Amino acid sequence: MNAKVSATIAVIITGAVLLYGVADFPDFGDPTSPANAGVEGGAPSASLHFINESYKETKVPNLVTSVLADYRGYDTMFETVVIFAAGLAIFVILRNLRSDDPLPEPLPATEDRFIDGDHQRIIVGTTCRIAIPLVQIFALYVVAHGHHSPGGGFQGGVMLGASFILVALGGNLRDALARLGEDTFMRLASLGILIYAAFGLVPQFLGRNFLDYGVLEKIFLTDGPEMARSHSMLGVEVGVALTVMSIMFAIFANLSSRGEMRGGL
Amino acid sequence: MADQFPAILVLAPLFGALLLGLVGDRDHRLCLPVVAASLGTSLYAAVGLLRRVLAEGPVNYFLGGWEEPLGIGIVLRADSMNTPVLVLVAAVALLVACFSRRPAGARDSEKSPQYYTLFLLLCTALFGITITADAFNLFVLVEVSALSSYGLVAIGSSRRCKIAALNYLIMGTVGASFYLLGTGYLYLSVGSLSMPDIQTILASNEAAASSRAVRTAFVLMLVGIWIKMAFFPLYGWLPNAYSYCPSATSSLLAPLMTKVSVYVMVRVMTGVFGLDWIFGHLGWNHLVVWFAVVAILAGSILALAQRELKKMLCYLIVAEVGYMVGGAWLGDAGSWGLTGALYHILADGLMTLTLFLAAGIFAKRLGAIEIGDLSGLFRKMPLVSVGFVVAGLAMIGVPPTCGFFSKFYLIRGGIESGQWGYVVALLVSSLVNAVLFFRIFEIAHFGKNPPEGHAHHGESEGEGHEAAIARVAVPAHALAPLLLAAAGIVLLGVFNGPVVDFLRESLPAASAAAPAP
Amino acid sequence: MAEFLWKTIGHHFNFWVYIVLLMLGLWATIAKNNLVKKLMGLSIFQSAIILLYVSIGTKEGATIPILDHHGHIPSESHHADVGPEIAAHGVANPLPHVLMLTAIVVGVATLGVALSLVQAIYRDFGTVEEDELLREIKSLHPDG
Amino acid sequence: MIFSLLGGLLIVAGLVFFFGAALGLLRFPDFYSRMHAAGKGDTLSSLLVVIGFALHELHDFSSFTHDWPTILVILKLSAIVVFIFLTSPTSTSALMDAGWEDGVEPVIEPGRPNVLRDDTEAR
Repeated sequence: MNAKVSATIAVIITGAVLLYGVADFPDFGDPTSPANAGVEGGAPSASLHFINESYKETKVPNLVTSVLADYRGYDTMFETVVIFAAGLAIFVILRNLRSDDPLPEPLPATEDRFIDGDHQRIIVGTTCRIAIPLVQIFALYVVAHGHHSPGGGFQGGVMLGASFILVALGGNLRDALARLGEDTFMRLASLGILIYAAFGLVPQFLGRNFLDYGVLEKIFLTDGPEMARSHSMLGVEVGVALTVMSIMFAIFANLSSRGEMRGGL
Repeated sequence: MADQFPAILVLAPLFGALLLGLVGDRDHRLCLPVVAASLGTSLYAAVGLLRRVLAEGPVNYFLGGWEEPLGIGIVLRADSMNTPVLVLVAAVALLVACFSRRPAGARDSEKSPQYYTLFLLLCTALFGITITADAFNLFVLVEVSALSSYGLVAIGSSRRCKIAALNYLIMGTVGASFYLLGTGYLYLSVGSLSMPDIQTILASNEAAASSRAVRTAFVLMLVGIWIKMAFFPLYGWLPNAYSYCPSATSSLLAPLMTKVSVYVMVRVMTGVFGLDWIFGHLGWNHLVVWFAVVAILAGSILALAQRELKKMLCYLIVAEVGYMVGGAWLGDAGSWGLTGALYHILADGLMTLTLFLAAGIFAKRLGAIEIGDLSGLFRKMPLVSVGFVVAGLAMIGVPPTCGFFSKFYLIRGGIESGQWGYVVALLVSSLVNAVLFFRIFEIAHFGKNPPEGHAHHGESEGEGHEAAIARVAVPAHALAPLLLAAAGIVLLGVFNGPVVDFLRESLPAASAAAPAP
Repeated sequence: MAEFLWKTIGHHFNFWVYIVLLMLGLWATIAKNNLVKKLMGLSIFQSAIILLYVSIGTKEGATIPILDHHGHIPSESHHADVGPEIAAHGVANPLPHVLMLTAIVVGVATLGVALSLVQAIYRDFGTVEEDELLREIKSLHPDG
Repeated sequence: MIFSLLGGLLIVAGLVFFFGAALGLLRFPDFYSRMHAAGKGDTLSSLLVVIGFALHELHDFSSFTHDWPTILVILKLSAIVVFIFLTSPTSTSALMDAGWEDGVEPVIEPGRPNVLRDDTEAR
């Protein structure tokens, strides 16, 4: 009871502080609000710059992608690092590397698994078998088409991770780990960020700042730095997708097996 | 090369972490060299940056090459306020890496590649937090540091550390979310995320500066940072999280996390909102100083009540955070309080490092968790005792250690702004520290009945009744960081003049900041 | 009075919604006894902040910030043919969306770590109720 | 016009089923009957709503060549229908099974046999 009273007081104080500020907010949906159009006395609005100039500067029609992967690419790199750190933290918290239990009996091969009227396995297994390839293809489309339509590395990576989770749901975790083992996915997670950081590092060797993709035109042999930026964003998204995919599956595998990484569900 | 120092500083530990993620679990012996090499590179870059700032003034680094207009890209900014903090972070991390050769206890030692990866990610994030000049980027990096520190805390073998880590996680997430919320209110009112840009707007645009949304933004950001730095009423997560985790973790987190958070607060005050705005538009700085007074007194009293050494040190951190918050909010005309707070970040980083390293050695070599277990310490470990005593004296504030000078500047600020409560609290807290540490020194010198079993028998001292107390061998990799940190305490104290002059370069000149109370 | 209410609520109803959500989440985070429910509260709390940011970036009558293949603002938007300065008003502000993508990812990562901690606590103590955990801890040896 | 009307009718029907599903989720006595309401009602109502959208899109349809984007939207919606039809019942079934394996007991009228249990024991 005591906790509830103090929580109520804290929450009411917070709400009052928040409401105090709301009175001076710009109206909802106002296109001339400071966030959307900038204010006097400061630099020109970043938002208007993105809308008006970013296609000329990066040749990417999806403004969210160009801001995410280029203008604020440094943020996005650390966003991927957050995911990586979460994967590592879950590993050190849950993973039991010294389990004393004997290994379970090896399961029969996939064809013989749906035997003796185990309807459940048939229903879920069949649906997963139909869905997994479609999910994976669509995930690749989302990663690759992030320049032109909603999508990008995070969304595609989550879908790829989900496809491996579906393998585990439809069959068992062992099947999924046979396709994407623990060693592999932890390395892929580092590799993804490494790809991202490499796209930032190469410009440094060419005498520019970190993540200045424009100078990569010398490597991609594009006509002009804009297309080099566009191509680099694709590369960066692939790195993000790798990391996100691996860590999503790592989280699922660790949580669903209580850190044992084996057996069915 | 020198142009790239701001990026190298952040990237060296990141690449080290990724390398460990790729190949670390093939061969565990790779870990330590990789950690040392990447942190060494960072230290080199930090010192290089410091020298460059000394020679040319503030350095801006435009990531992605997006210079114009300001605010479309992310900028790293090194000036005389943050380069000393960068050097501190690099040096402390390097010393702790050297200390932590067997990080995670025997039970989980096969996880040491992951431990070191998280360690390096934490260092990356701390460098990034310190050097960034973008309000949102700060949030992302705070989260990187938070997630890696949850992992570092939870790796301990005790059952309690998981609960402590979960508490830490919930409080930390709420704190970071409040910061994010404040950033949202600020972005909504001024339309920018770049710290220098926001400051220009608030200084020139009266409508924005007097908006209630901006005031709310400031309060929200401040509360978020206060949760992160364990300022008095919001300190609940800190003692358990820092005392139940492995000692290598606590000696990394305790000196750095709260201190970097204090730096963030000072940065938000001086570099985003501006002291003129805070002391001119708000006018409740005295209230915060009184909060700090309560924090100092409460932290000291709670520290007195503790029997475990690490817990006692944790409550001392709470009190020290009170010192720094109070100093930053004094608002005296000469900015001496702020100078003292900045200087105290460096001083407290070194002192806390030394004390936690010593506590780690005591726990490992003597099995001493409680203060009472430390009897006969001075004879068992004379060299470790030297470091411990130096740090203890610095906490009390004995010249020529840096603890004396930081208190000197803080008290000067307190007197000039007429905050007598704060001055008294500082003096009382020094007195409490003296009681605490002399109690330990007394047990360490005169105490009898040393705990048995953990002592590695070496040569014994042949002196009457104390002959039974045997010297305990301390390996060089644990001893060297401790003594270096202790030397740092003395050196920082002796050379306080140039350091303070350098720190003051970045502070706004003694303007007509705060009206007298 | 009515005008005042309309000014504070009518034009800002989205902010009121986010504040109510945020208060709910924060209350659950502090007051709930079950650790999983606490985490649910934390999630609601973070989602409320995401709602705030996204509603900052909206513009009346604007479309999603994706241009057509030639870099023009899509023709469906209302202000397409009124010059570049106004045309920008036909596209929602991309920056808050980018920021919230980051915040969502951070939230997911935090939730994953928190759930794994809860699972580890359940493995060690056999309960996820906070009061029972506190009782367990009190009976624990300091080294345990 | 007729498509618009038809689509609207389907959407309203879908909402009615949504309401029923939500009511069942709240009011039914045990896990299995709640899952029944949620699974069946949810699948049907989302199908109805999405098909309603597809029909509504046809309201100003003139020719295949001219209204190609409309056709594209309808194709996408049809794909959504197919996937919901496949996955939603499967997930309900999987959840039910997980509940049974975890030992969640159904609420049964006194005197009636527990058919589920008999079935499992026979296996």
